[in-house]
Amino acid sequence: MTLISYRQALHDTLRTELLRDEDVLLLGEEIGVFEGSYKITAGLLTEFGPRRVRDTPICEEGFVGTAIGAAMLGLRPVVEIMTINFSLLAIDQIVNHAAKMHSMFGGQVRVPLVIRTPGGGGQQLAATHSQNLEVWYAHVPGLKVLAPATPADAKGLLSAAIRDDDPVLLLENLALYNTKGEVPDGDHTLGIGTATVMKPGTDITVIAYSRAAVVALDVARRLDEDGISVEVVDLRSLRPLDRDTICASVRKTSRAVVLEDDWLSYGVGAEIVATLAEGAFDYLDAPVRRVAAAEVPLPYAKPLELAALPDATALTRAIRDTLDATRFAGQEDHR
Amino acid sequence: MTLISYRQALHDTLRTELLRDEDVLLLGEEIGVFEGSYKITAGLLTEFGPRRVRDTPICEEGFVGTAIGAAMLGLRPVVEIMTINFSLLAIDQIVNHAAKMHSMFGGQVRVPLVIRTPGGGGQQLAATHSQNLEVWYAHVPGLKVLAPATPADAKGLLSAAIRDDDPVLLLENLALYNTKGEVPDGDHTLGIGTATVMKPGTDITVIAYSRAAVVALDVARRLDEDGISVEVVDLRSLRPLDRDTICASVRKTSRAVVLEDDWLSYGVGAEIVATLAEGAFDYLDAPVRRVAAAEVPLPYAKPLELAALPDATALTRAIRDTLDATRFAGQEDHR
Amino acid sequence: MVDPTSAPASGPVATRGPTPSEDAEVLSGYYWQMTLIRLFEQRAAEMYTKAKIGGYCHLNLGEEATVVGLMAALRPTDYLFTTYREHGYALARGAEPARVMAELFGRATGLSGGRGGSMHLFDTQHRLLGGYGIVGGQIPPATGAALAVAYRHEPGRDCDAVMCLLGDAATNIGAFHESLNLAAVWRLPIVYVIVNNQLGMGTPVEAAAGEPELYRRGCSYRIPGQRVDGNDVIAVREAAREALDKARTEHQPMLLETVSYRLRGHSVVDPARYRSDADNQRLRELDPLPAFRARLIDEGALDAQDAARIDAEAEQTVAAAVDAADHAPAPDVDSLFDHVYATPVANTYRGRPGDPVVTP
Amino acid sequence: MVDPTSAPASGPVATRGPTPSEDAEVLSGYYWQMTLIRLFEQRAAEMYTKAKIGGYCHLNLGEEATVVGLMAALRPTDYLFTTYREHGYALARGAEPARVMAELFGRATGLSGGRGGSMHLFDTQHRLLGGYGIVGGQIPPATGAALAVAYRHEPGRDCDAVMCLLGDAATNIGAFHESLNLAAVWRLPIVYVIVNNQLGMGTPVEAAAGEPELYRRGCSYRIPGQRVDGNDVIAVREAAREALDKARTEHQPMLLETVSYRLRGHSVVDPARYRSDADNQRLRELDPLPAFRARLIDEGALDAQDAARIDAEAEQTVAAAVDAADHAPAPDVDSLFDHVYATPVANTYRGRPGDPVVTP
Ligand SMILES: Cc1ncc(C[n+]2csc(CCOP(=O)(O)OP(=O)(O)O)c2C)c(N)n1
Ligand SMILES: Cc1ncc(C[n+]2csc(CCOP(=O)(O)OP(=O)(O)O)c2C)c(N)n1
Ligand SMILES: [Mg+2]
Ligand SMILES: [Mg+2]
Repeated sequence: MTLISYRQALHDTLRTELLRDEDVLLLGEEIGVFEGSYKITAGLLTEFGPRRVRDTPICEEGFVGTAIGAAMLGLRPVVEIMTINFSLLAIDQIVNHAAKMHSMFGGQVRVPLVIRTPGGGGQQLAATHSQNLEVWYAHVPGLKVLAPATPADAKGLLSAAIRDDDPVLLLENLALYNTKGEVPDGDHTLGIGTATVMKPGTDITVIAYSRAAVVALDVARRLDEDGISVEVVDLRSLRPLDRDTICASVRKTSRAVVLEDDWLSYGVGAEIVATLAEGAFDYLDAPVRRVAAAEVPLPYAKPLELAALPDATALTRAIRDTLDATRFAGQEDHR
Repeated sequence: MTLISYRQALHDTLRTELLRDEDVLLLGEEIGVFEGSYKITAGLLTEFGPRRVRDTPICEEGFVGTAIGAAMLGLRPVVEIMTINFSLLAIDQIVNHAAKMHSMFGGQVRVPLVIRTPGGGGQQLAATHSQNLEVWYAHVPGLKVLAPATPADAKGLLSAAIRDDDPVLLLENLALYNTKGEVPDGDHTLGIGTATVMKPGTDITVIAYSRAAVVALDVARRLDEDGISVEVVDLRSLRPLDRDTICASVRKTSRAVVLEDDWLSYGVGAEIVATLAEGAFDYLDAPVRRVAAAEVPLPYAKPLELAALPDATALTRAIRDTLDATRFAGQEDHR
Repeated sequence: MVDPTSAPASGPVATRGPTPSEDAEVLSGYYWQMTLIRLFEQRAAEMYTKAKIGGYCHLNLGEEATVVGLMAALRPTDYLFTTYREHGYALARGAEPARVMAELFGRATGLSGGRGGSMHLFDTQHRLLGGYGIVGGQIPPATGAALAVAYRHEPGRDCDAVMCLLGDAATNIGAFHESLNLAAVWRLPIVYVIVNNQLGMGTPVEAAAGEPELYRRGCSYRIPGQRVDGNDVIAVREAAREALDKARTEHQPMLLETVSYRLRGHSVVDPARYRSDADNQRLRELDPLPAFRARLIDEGALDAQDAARIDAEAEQTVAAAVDAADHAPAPDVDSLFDHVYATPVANTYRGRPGDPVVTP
Repeated sequence: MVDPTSAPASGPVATRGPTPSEDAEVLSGYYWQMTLIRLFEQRAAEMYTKAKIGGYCHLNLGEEATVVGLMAALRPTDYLFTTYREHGYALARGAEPARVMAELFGRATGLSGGRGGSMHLFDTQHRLLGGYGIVGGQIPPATGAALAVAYRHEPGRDCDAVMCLLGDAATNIGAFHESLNLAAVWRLPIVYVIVNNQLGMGTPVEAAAGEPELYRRGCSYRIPGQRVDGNDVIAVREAAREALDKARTEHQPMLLETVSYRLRGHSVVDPARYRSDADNQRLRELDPLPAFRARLIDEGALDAQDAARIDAEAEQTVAAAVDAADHAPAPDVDSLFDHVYATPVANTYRGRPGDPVVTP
C-alpha cells in the first residue's frame, strides 16, 4: 500500500497498462504536449511517444469514433474526454455505435474501449462545464459505467476497464483529483459491477458514488461522534448496478438517503430509490430522501453555485430528518 | 370535436401556427419536398414556400443549433428531428446551449424553440433506430419535455410548445401516428407541466406516457371487464413532472405500476417510483412495479424485438401480481 | 487525381472503357456479380411487400457497377465500412447470398445473427465491418480502423487499407469533416468513397452541399479527390485501386466520388413521388446493367447465351437464398441477452418486461 | 478575397498600413481600446490570483489589434457571437468595463448577472450574443441568427450582418463544417472569423488541421476566405468590413482569418511550459500594443503625451471597474431559480439540495 492521490493513481495505472500491453494507446485533447488538462497523463508522451499517446484535434465525435474503430481491430484505446460536458459531442458514437456493435452485429466484433472523463461542479465553471450526466450513460445497455471514489478504486477500476472487452465509461471528478488514499501496490483490478460498503453502520444507509461517496463517508464519520451509526455504500459501478448490496444494507438499517451530484429529477438517485422501494419495501421505516443538485443550469457566482450543489450540511440534515421521522418507530432519538 | 389521427393533429397544428404567426417556421430533414419521413409536414412546403418550410441538409447539430440562433432573434422555429435517435448528434446544442442560454446569460435572451421528434421501437428498425431516450432530456433543467399520447393532446401540447418562450422537446411516437381520437376544433392549447387522469379507477394506478399510456388505457378497459378498476395517469409532461397528480392517484389506490417504453434502469419509471416512494410512502400496499424494455440494444428479429419490448401482456401480469401481493391487505381477490 | 493545392479540376467526368487487356472471365465475373445484386435487390423488395422483411430496407438498384467496381479493387485483407445501403457490397465481398437474405429475414443464420437486419450487415470473415444506419456514423470508426492499421503497419504495398463508403448527403455531417481531418493529420491508410446517387432521400446534392462537386470536399484537409463514372465498373475499379494504392503505400487518405443513380425510392417503401415521369424515363436509360451486358456482348467478352446462363444462375442463386432464409430458424428468444456484453460481469440486469427488478 | 473556385491564393499575408486618410482621432480611439483591453486583462489575471475571479479565465492578451479591428468593422446593429475568450470584444463593443469585471467577479451587476462568468458574457444592448464555452458551440447559433436576419431582410446595404468568432482549433470540429455548409446553401449574411492565435491550448495549428492555411477551409462550401495580419488593427478592420459588406449586400457568407499570437497561457492558470524561452522572446517582439503605440507616435497621429494620458486613463478606468465590481452585490441566493425558464409553467421543481421532493 502506498498513499497517493487519485490523480496519481490514474496516472500510474495508465502507465502500467501502457507498459503491460502494446495494444493499449491513449487518445485525447491535450493529453500529450500539454500533459492533460488535469495532468493525468503528465510525462506519458515523453515516455511512450506519439504513437502510444496521441494528441487529437478538437473533435470529440471524431476521435471517440476513431477509438471505437481502432478497438474493433483489437487495439485497446483509452480516450480522455476533457470533461463529461464535452462527451455530448461524442454521444452518438458512444451510445449509437460503441454500445451497440457487439450485439447488433451478432457478437462478431468487440469494442474494448475506455473513456475516461471527469464530471462535477463546484469549480465555478458555470452551466456548460459543471454537469453530472453519467445517468444518461448508465441508462444504456451495452455500456459499463464506473465511478470510483477513492484512489484505490480508481486504480482497480481503471485496470479492470482497460482489460475488459466492452466499452467502459470511467467517470472521474474534478474535486477528487487531489484527494489521497492508500493504494495497493502491484497488479490490482476490481470486479466491475460491484458496490462496496465503505463504512458499516446500523442506523441508516447513505448511498453515493464518486465525490459524493467521499462526502458521505466524511459525514458518516462525523455523525459517529453524535452516536449515529451510518452505513455508507459506494456504488462504484452505475452500470451494472449492484442492487443486492444496496438492498442488503437497507434491509439491515431500514432507512436510507441517497447523495448524488446530479440533478434530482431522473437522476441516479431515482433508480436507487426505485430499487429500494422494491427490494426493501417491507423494511423501510421512512421514505428514502435524495440529496441532489438544485434544478438549475449551474450559475457561475459562488453563492449561487454553493446553494445549488449538495453538500455535507444538506446530507446531514436529510439524515437527521429521516431518523427523526422514524424515532417513534421503536428507535431512540438521534438528535 | 373531430375524429382525426395523431399525425393529422400534428400536421393541422403546424399549419395553424404557421398561419397564425409569421415568426413560426419549420426546419428539418426532408420535411419539404419529401413531405416528411412520417408525412407530418405533407403539403406545407407547397402552401408556405421554402422560406417558412425549410429542408435542411443532414446535419442535426447544425440545423438544431441554427434554429436556436434564429430563436434568439425572435423567430419561433419548429424543428423536426427525424427520430429521437438522431437527436444525439444535436444534443450538445440542445442541452449545452438551448437549455442554458436564458439562465446563463442572466435572462437576457429567450429561446422559443420546439423540437418535434418521434421515439419508440417495435418497427424492426433495430438497435440504433428504436430508442426511447427522452429520460435524458427530462433530466435537464431549462428544457421542457412533453409526450402527448392522444391526438387531442398532440394538438394542445404542440400549440402550447410553439407559443412558449423556452426550448421544448415534444416527443412523438412512431406507433401513435395512425391512432385516432377526438380533437377539439379551433384554438386548443394545454398547460405545460400537467398530467391527466385518462381513466379513473380505484384498485390500482398505472402511470405511463406517450404510446405506453395508450396501451395502459387499453389494458385498463379490458381489466374493467374482470372487475379490476384501474386508474390510468398519463404524464403528458416529463419535465416539469406533475408529482401531485401521480401521488394523489396512488394515495387513493394504494398500488401502482409504471409502464414505460425505455430501458428499466435509470428510465422514466425510476423517477416515478422514487416520487411515489416519497409522496405515497404511507399509502402504498405493495412495491410499485416497472414494466419497461429489456436492457438490450433492440434486436431486429421480430421474436427478439417482441420479447424485449413491454406490452399489454406484461402490464397485465404486473397489475395482477401487484394486486395479488396485496389481496390479504384487506382486499378481495382480483384473479 | 485532383491535387487540391493546385487549381481544382473541372469539366467532364473521366470514364474509362475496358482496356483490351481486360480478361473476359473477369468481365463476365463482374456481370455475374452485378446481376446477382440486381436480382437479389428486386427479390428483397418483393419479400418486403410479403412482410418477410421488416424495418427499413434500402436497395443498391442502379448502383451495381459502383458496388462491383469498388469491391473488385479491394483485397480480401482490406477492411470495408458501409452505410445501410449495403446488401450488394456484402454479396460482392463474398458473403453467402443465403446468409444475407437470412439477415433481412431476421433469422439466426443471418450475417449478423438476425440482430442487425438490412441496415447492419457484418461479416468478420470478409472484413465487412458493418453497415451503419446513422448517417455518417461509420466514418469515424472506419477512420479508427485505419488508425489501427497504421499503428501496426508501415506504409507499403503489403499494408492493408480501409475503404469507407458514404452517401452524397452524408458529406454534410460533422463526422465527415472530423474524420477526414483526423485521417489527414495522422496520415491514415483509408479511402473515403462518396457514393453519389444524386439524392439524400428526396434532397438533391445541390440543395444540400455548398460545394456540390463532392470530390472537391477533401480540400479542407488537403485530401486529393477524384470523381468517376459510377456506372462504369472498370473505371470505378481502376480509380479505387489507384486510391487504395496511395493509401497503402503512402498512408495518404484519399477521396473518391462515384456518380450513379438510384433507380427506385430511398427505401422500398418510398414511392419517390418527388421524381417526374421524365426523371424516371431518364433513369431507365442510365441503368448500368443492360448497358454493361450489351457492351460485353458487343465487345465479344460474353455471348448472349452465356449472359442468359448467368442471368438464370443468378436467379437460381437468389431463389435458393430466399428459400434458405425462409426455412432458417428465428433466433431463440432465450438468446435475448446474448452479446449485450462481450465480457460478462456481476450484476448485469436481465429482466424481461414486467419482471420484478429485485428478487425479494 | 480568395475565390476558392479559382486557384487558391498563397504567399505572404496581406498587411495594410493606416492609409493617409485615416483620422488621428480614430487611431487614438483604437489605441485607447487596445490599451483598455490590455490593462483590463492584466488586471483580470491579477484578480484571479487574488481569488476574486474563479473558474476558467481566458485573456485576449496579444489579440488586442484583432479585437479592436473586428469590432470597428461592425455596426451597432450587427450581431456578434464569440468564444470564451471574449472580455476584449465586450469592452470594444461598448459594454461598461465595470459590468464586465463584475461578471468576472460573479456579481449581480455583471453583464450576465453573475450567472455566466468570464466565458459567458452577454449584452443584449450591444448585440453581443454571447461568449460560449463549448468549442464550436457558438457557430450554429450564430448561423441561425444570420438565418433570422435573412428571414427578415433582403440583401442590401441596410441589412444587418452577423459576425461569428472562433479559434483556430475550433475549425476541426463538426459544428464548423455543418454551419458553414448551411450558411453557403442558404446564403446567410454572416462572417466567420477564425482568430488564429496559433494554438488550441498547447496544440499548434499544423498538428490539428489537415489544411493549416485556415482561411482556405471555406473551400468545401465555396465560401471565400481571406487571411489578414491580426496584429494590424486597420488591416483587420478593412478586411472585416469588406467581408461584412459582402455578407450584407449579397447574403454571401464569408471566412476571415486573423493571425496573431497569444502572449500568455491558454487560461490564466496555464504556465505555458510547452513554450520555449525563445518562443517567449519572439512573442514579446510581436506584441501589437507597443508596436501600434510606436507607429502612431512615429506617424504623428498621437504624441507621447497623449499616449501617456490614454494609458493613465485606461489604468484608471480599469481600477474603477475593479473597485465597482468589488463593491457590487453578489446575486441573492433567493434568486437561484430565476431565469431557468422564460415562461413559467406548472409543477416546476424548485427544491434546494436535501429538500423533500414531495410535500407530504
Ligand atoms: C444522423 C442521421 N440523420 C438522418 C437519418 C435519416 N436518413 C437515413 S438515409 C438518409 C439520406 C442519406 O442520403 P445519402 O447520404 O445520399 O445516402 P443514400 O441513401 O442516397 O445512399 C437520411 C436523411 C439518419 N439515418 N441518420
Ligand atoms: C467541445 C470542447 N472540447 C474541448 C474543450 C476544451 N477547450 C477549451 S478551449 C480549447 C482550445 C481551443 O483553441 P482555439 O479554438 O484555437 O481557441 P483559443 O483558445 O486559442 O482562443 C479546448 C480544447 C471545450 N471547451 N469544448
Ligand atoms: Mg444519396
Ligand atoms: Mg487558438
